[in-house]
Amino acid sequence: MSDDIMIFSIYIFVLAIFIGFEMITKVPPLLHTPLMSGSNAISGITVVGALLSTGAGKTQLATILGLLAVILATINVVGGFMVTDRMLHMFKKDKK
Amino acid sequence: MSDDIMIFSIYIFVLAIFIGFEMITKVPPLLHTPLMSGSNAISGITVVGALLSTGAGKTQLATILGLLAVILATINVVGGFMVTDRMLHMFKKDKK
Amino acid sequence: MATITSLFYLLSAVLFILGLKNLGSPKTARRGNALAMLAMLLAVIITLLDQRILDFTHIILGLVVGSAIGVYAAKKVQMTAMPQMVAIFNGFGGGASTLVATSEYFQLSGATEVNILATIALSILIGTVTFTGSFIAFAKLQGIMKGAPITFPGQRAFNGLIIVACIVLGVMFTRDPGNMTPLMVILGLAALLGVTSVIPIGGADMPVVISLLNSYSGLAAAATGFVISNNVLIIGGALVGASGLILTKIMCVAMNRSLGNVLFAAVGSDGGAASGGSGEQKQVTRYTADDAVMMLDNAQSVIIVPGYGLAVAQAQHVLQEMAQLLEANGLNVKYAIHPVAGRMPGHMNVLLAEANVSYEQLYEMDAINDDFQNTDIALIIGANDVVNPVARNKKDSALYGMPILNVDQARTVMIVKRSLSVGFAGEDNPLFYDDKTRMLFGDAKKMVTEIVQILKS
Amino acid sequence: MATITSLFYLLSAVLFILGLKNLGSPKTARRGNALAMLAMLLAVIITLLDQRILDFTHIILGLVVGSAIGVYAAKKVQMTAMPQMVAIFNGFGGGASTLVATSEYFQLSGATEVNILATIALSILIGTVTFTGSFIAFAKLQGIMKGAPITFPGQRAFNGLIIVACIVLGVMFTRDPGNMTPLMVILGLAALLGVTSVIPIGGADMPVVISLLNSYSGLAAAATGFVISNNVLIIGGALVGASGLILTKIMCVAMNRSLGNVLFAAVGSDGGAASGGSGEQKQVTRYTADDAVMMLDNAQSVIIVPGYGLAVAQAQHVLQEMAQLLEANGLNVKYAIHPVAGRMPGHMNVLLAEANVSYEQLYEMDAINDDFQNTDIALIIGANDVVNPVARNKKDSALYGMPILNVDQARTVMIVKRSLSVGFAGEDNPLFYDDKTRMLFGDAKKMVTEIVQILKS
Amino acid sequence: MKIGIPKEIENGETRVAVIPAMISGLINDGHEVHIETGAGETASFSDADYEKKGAKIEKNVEELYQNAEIAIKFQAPQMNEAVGKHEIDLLREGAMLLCSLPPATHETLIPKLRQHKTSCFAMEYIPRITKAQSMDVLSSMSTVAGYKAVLMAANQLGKFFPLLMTAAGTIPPATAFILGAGVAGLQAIATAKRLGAKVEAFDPRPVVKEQVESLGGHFVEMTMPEDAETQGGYAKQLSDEFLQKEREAIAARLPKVDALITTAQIFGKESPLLVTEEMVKLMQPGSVIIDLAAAEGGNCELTKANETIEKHGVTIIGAVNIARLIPVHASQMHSKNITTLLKHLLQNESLDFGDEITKGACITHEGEIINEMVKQNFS
Amino acid sequence: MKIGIPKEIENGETRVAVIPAMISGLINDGHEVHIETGAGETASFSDADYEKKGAKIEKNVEELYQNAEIAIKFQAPQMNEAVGKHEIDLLREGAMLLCSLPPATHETLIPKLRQHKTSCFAMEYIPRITKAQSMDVLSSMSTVAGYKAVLMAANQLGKFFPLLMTAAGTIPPATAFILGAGVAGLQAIATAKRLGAKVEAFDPRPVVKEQVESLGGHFVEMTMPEDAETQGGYAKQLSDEFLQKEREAIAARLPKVDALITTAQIFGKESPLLVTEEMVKLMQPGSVIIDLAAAEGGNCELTKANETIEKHGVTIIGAVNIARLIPVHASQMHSKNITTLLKHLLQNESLDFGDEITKGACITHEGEIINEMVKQNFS
Ligand SMILES: NC(=O)c1ccc[n+]([C@@H]2O[C@H](COP(=O)([O-])OP(=O)(O)OC[C@H]3O[C@@H](n4cnc5c(N)ncnc54)[C@H](OP(=O)(O)O)[C@@H]3O)[C@@H](O)[C@H]2O)c1
Ligand SMILES: NC(=O)c1ccc[n+]([C@@H]2O[C@H](COP(=O)([O-])OP(=O)(O)OC[C@H]3O[C@@H](n4cnc5c(N)ncnc54)[C@H](OP(=O)(O)O)[C@@H]3O)[C@@H](O)[C@H]2O)c1
Ligand SMILES: NC(=O)c1ccc[n+]([C@@H]2O[C@H](COP(=O)([O-])OP(=O)(O)OC[C@H]3O[C@@H](n4cnc5c(N)ncnc54)[C@H](O)[C@@H]3O)[C@@H](O)[C@H]2O)c1
Ligand SMILES: NC(=O)c1ccc[n+]([C@@H]2O[C@H](COP(=O)([O-])OP(=O)(O)OC[C@H]3O[C@@H](n4cnc5c(N)ncnc54)[C@H](O)[C@@H]3O)[C@@H](O)[C@H]2O)c1
Repeated sequence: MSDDIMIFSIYIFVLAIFIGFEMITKVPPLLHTPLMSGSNAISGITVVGALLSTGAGKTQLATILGLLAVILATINVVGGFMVTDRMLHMFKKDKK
Repeated sequence: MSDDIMIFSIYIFVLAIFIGFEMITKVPPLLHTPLMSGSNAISGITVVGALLSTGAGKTQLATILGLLAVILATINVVGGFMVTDRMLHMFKKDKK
Repeated sequence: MATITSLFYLLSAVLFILGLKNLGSPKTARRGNALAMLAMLLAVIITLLDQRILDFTHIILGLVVGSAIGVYAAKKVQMTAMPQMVAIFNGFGGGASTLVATSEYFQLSGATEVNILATIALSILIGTVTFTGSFIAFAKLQGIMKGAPITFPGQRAFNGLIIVACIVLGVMFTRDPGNMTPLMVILGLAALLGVTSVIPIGGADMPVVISLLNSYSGLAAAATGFVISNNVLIIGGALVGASGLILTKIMCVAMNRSLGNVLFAAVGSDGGAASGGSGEQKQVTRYTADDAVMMLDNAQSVIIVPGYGLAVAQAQHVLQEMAQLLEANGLNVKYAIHPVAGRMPGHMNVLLAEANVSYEQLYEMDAINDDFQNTDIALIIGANDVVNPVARNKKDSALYGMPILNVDQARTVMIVKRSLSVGFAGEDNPLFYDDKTRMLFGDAKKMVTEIVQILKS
Repeated sequence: MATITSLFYLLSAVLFILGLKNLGSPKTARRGNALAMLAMLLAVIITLLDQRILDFTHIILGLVVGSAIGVYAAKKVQMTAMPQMVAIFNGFGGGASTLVATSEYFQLSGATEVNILATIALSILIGTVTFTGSFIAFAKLQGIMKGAPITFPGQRAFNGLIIVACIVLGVMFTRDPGNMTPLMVILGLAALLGVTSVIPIGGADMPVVISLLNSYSGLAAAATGFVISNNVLIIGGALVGASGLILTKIMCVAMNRSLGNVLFAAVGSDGGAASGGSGEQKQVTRYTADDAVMMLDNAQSVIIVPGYGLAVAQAQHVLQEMAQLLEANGLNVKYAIHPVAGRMPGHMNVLLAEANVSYEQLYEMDAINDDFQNTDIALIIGANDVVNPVARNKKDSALYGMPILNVDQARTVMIVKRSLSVGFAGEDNPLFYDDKTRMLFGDAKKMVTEIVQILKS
Repeated sequence: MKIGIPKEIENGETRVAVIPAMISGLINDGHEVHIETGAGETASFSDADYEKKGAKIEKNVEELYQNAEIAIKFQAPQMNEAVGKHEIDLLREGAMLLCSLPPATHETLIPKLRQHKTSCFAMEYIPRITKAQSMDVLSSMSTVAGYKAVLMAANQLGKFFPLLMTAAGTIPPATAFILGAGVAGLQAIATAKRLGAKVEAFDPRPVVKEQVESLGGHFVEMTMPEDAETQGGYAKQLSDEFLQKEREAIAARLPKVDALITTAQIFGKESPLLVTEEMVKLMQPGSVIIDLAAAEGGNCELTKANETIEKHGVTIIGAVNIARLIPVHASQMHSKNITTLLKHLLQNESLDFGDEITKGACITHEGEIINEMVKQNFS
Repeated sequence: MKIGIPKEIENGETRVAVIPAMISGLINDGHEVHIETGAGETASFSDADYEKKGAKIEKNVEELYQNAEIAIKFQAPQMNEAVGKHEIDLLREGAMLLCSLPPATHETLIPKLRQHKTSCFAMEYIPRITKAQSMDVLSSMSTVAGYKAVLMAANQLGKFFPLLMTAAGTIPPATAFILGAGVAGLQAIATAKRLGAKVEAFDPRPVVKEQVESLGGHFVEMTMPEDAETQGGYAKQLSDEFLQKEREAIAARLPKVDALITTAQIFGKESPLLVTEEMVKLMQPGSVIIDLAAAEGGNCELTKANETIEKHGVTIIGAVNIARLIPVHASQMHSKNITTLLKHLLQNESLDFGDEITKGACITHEGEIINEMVKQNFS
């Protein structure tokens, strides 16, 4: 990774951090868990890295590790989003 | 400019746009003009480009254009920030 | 070295972000401005240390001349002329972007990527529209040019045509960068576009236009950033571009207009919302609850003048809540009760007692009339006749001879009512159009509730 | 091609941003989750189209297995076990980041820049801490492990030492990337750190810890993004890293704790705020005004039960405002007046009449006691004895034999009072500790005012 | 000038035309104030209180009148049995007299006033325009009467006004029904509301609905065959058709009404009949009617002016001049009204009959009838 | 069982022990209810109302008593002049009697009750515990009295209660001062506040401050030499030293007080003297004192029970039993209280003297004195 790209990546990182800070301002306590769960699912984006590692698998070891990574990350993503959805569903239950 | 850098620049641009959208949410009308003026001064950041153009001046024409650019941008920056400050001062006047 | 420079630019960008954020709220606005200044200073210093800069003479010349003019203008301008000053500064910013892009064009060497060329064209286009557009806005506000909309048939089609032409020319330019004619034509057309798109907009709508042009000048700076591959320009420009757009929208909402309506409807005239009398246009200053809170925040004393509208709106409870909050903020709060406020003797007393306003805070007219002159704000809630100055001097008025509350002696008068319509006696009230009066249009309960909410947050 | 890919990744990143934004507000949360899912899908699809991927077997295997487990777990988990489920998912995310970084390490070829190496080490460090830390949190919440804080002398120093060691090892690693020992030691130490930093934290504080670990897993993903130079990872990770931190702070504030206090004080025990009776710890559910509004938003009917505390707080006016807002939102609002609420016969009537509550909304005990069972929320404001169930069955109680309002038959009971202290009769109230009761601690006027504010915004 | 303030001689009158606090103002304006001994007694103002403010106490009423260039009274002049002379006859020739002069008294008094060339200004004839509000004694006394009527009703009723939910059962709120929402009616609405009653009201003037609601009262709607509001705040004699409809609408509410307060008056005319005997029977035993229009015939068929009667289980109070039951403040308000009028009259060297107020309030001057309305009625 | 409800014979009594609405409840519980003709008249309840609910009208009071296993009365038994016999003598031997039995009557009545083996339950001896609140007739009547006292004061005062800022000047609010903030005092505070007066109050029990303020009243602080609250809601006879200090503090406020309402009572004892004649002189002429403690000697030195006197320009109303001025609702509350007690007493086969309420309320049973306090006082 060239220095240039590194620098750009840092820019992007910093800007994204700012956005992350701004997005969440006032959250009612009942939403704390769903929000945590949803953003946790987002952090499963590491699945992209896992896919690349596995797919490009230059060594057996790397591929195995990648496979494991894909499994873990997928659980995180799929489970995370689903659980979040379930929780959010719950809040609507009383409105008939 | 390489494609890579172009892409990165676009990322940065998009993220910055997001931040710009998020920063301003509810502004009391009295602040409209100062805010406009302050952000206008920020747009004078083009002075950086002007400085580089002038200083690196490879041709006479470029240098002259650059000089003009420096002058205009500096007016924008200096005048803009000062005017904003004056306006903001005004709001505090009653508090003795 | 380049890495370090980049990181400092990043710091500058971060400061810009923080500055802008702080600028948006009354409490932190001044700090925001300071942060933005610091960011700018940092960016300039880093740039000056750039090894690509060979010659400092022009730079110093430019900085000195620019600063001198900027300082002079900023000091001289009158408070009331602020909007046009912002317009002209904004024009200079746009102009600078155009100049940098042009200068960069002349410094191009050898084969250049399409994207550089495209951004040069874009930068010139946007920068120039900003430049001429801002000057028209300035001219209209300053009275150099007629404030009323100037329209001609096919104006919008014409503007559309210019944009199409610019795109075509831009493509031509990227194909053959050596030929500078298309670029120069773009510049010319952009200059024209700036003019033709602003002249149909009325003087009263100018602030919105300036805000929009401000957003443009940010985008021009960002485009310039692409040209010279400088992230702080991209970020700073994008910030202004986006926040300017939001601000424009906010301003439109505050005027109860849509942006499309402002840009294309050609309805803006000289005044704000005007109405009332026969023929002649009188001007009122409209305030929102936010503005009112800002004024109250900076005041030390307020006298509340309730009238029949308070009773109709049944706003007594929330009014009392507001008064309590203001007192908690250190304001001196009194109620001035006019002897015939309302529709029966003691009407206001019944209401305010119900809301548990302490008797000690109520003052009859004679006891408080001399206090208005030392009071920051007279806050009139649903009263009209009892503060109508025609009672003092308009002999043929039904109110003539009735003593009124001297609210007009307070430093600022704020009036909450739903419209400019008359009170019981059916007399127009010139106080509404007074320079120191701000109208808070709306149902008294809703408006006071809004104020309470803002005071609490 | 790479450009197109990048732009799609950018789109994905934008969707993540929008998703996260929407997740933060009750009204849009579900849409937010959907947007985030879409973003993830997009990112995965783009990645699968990447030409660097040569072999799809493992990928498909992994996706299928992972999805199956994820779906199963998500469907099976009980609502009450949500926090631990999130913890375990989070751990997996962190684990994945570690694995990717390790895998990338093994795929390194030739001389590699320091920054790649450094981010590999960082990714492994953060990912592994998240992994083991999340599992401890899971174990504590699931009851596999004792919820109470586990401490040993020098714990904090020990943790500090681990971090220092990791930094040293990291530097060693970048100097000699061929030698994988330092990396493996980092991995081991990180695993230990995850354990030792979570065990001293009590079960009740676990949600905060999970939120913090969630923020970490975001940073781990971002670090991985640096490793493989992938912007969507950087952006997604950074978003989660930052928003997770903010959420953690918000959660601490809601618990009236500082983050430092949560992490290091080792005070968390099993219950929430508990008090009352002699010896035995009883648990109450605390609610904030925000929670209350969310419940009210989803309710159809509410019965308001005022008591002496309403009179002390003089909250009648704002209570009436709240009731009006709720009615405007379509709720069915009634007041239940207990015959001896307050301190004199008719005390509540005087108050509510003053606040202009219509007589039609007031119900005496006998007329309303059967309605509670069909009511979503019983909202008790400063009452205590008149809803105390000991009156029904505790023979030696001073209240025994007094008829009470059947608030406990409502679906949810919300009680506004300042503390768990007793009312006039001096009897503890078991209703406070009931499963369906939520306590809104605070002065009645302040609390209801807060609710009103939120209802309005 | 010399002002004389005699003691009110009307039977049951408790008020005094001018209270001690207002004397200083008169003296500052250059007047000399003489007041009959004991004039303020029934309103809790002693001779000493007046003397402290600079008034001279006069024991002899004949001398008081003889010396007075201006006489200020509350009630219309009448026979002074103690000295055996009519008050107008006690006046100096050409003196100025400020007092009440209700239409019913005109026939006997105006000839006397003309004869004595009295410049008589009657409080109830001050035009009810905005700038004259501070002289409007009708508003003042209506304010007192509206408040007092509710107190009387509440005091008379064998029930609570407010709703009370107690351990000894729930006491339902009383329903107060106010007919006519002028000054007195609005004050009654406000007072009844304060005491916690359910308040309903009706008035033929449509603008009044908003006013009633601004006080928390419920406005009873009825279909009206005609617009009932006229210039200047007076309601005109309404058509029989209208009154019939109105009575029907009222009758529909009466079974639920505990306290009925009627204030419907039409200046100078007999009050409209709003509640017939049949309608009274509809009310619950123990209910109360306060008829503030009693002096002009009453709004209720059974009303006897100045009497409290019980019929069909309903107590009917023919409330005449009940402002005198709050003598302190009724006198205070009257003083303010009448001294403001005096000040207005004397603001120029001589009386200015071009002025709307002066002309309107003046009944007789130098033997002529000045007020247009009175002049018309009288000829 | 057979219940008999005689007409109250006490002079001026307007209330009835049980109102028609409560009859059905008694009948549902298996009782037979006989009521003397005209018993409800003064409270606006007719014989027909009672008959509609299932009661039997009894013309002959002697028969009514003779048939009644349970007699329910409002007031304590007394000589029935019409039939020339004492009410206790009219009772059947061993009958149950529910009524009021204030301490002052004990000396004459208890021997008679013992002699007739009457099971007498006295309303004022029901322990004032939480679960007995619905039988607490002291609270009920205090509620009525507190409300009524303010109406009487407002009606008597020659001034407005509320503040009014009008074109005819500003009417300052009246100041009401309430001494003793028990049930009656609190109700008086609430009512005076509703009417718009400035309200001040004092009570030696420190918890009362918050209660006064919860009604918008201003609590007057005074330094107190001792804690004045005792078990069960009664204030004990306070020391002379305390009363002296209290009187000084009260005297300091009196010049500004328009309406003074005193409610300070100590159960079974003479009321504390809070306002001496000297202190009355400090009040403005025209002010009013309503002394709710009049029956037990009064809180004011000048109070004459059941009389309205004027002294030093101040009107002093010795208000005894003024709840009878709101007969409808006072009777309603009493009915609820007394029938709840009856139900409680009869809940088991036989009277359960282990029960706190039954034991406390019972004065005599089978010739013995049951209530401990009475027993002690009596021996
Ligand atoms: N006090 C008495 O005894 C008495 C008796 C009879 C007549 N009057 C007369 O009544 C007048 C009293 O003067 P005033 O200043 O109190 O009242 P006013 O002159 O009648 O003015 C009241 C104003 O309140 C506004 N309003 C009505 N409803 C409102 C609402 N819901 N929210 C906000 N504003 C509302 C109206 O303007 P918008 O429609 O624009 O909102 C109106 O102009 C005097 O002319 C007096 O002579 C008094
Ligand atoms: N009505 C009557 O005639 C009468 C007369 C005498 C006695 N009583 C007795 O009084 C009691 C009445 O019951 P109740 O439920 O109305 O009252 P309660 O049992 O006395 O409870 C009132 C509660 O209000 C809370 N509170 C006080 N100030 C507050 C404030 N500013 N904000 C929020 N909460 C506040 C207190 O809890 P925190 O301290 O935790 O906030 C207290 O527990 C009964 O026991 C009844 O027997 C009634
Ligand atoms: N301009 C001013 O400053 C000013 C001053 C005083 C009064 N006023 C106006 O004059 C109005 C009336 O004054 P007032 O109180 O002396 O009136 P009033 O005493 O003459 O009459 C009382 C009320 O009776 C009503 N009434 C007449 N016929 C009725 C019927 N058949 N049924 C029911 N009600 C009937 C009238 O509409 C009036 O509201 C006031 O409400 C006020 O608005 C104006
Ligand atoms: N537990 C219950 O449910 C229940 C029921 C009824 C009453 N109570 C309590 O009992 C209290 C008293 O009841 P009550 O109204 O019948 O009392 P009361 O009529 O016996 O006395 C009236 C008031 O006079 C006060 N007082 C005594 N000496 C005084 C003095 N020197 N100066 C001024 N005030 C003096 C007393 O403190 C009391 O508040 C009530 O306020 C209530 O709190 C409780």
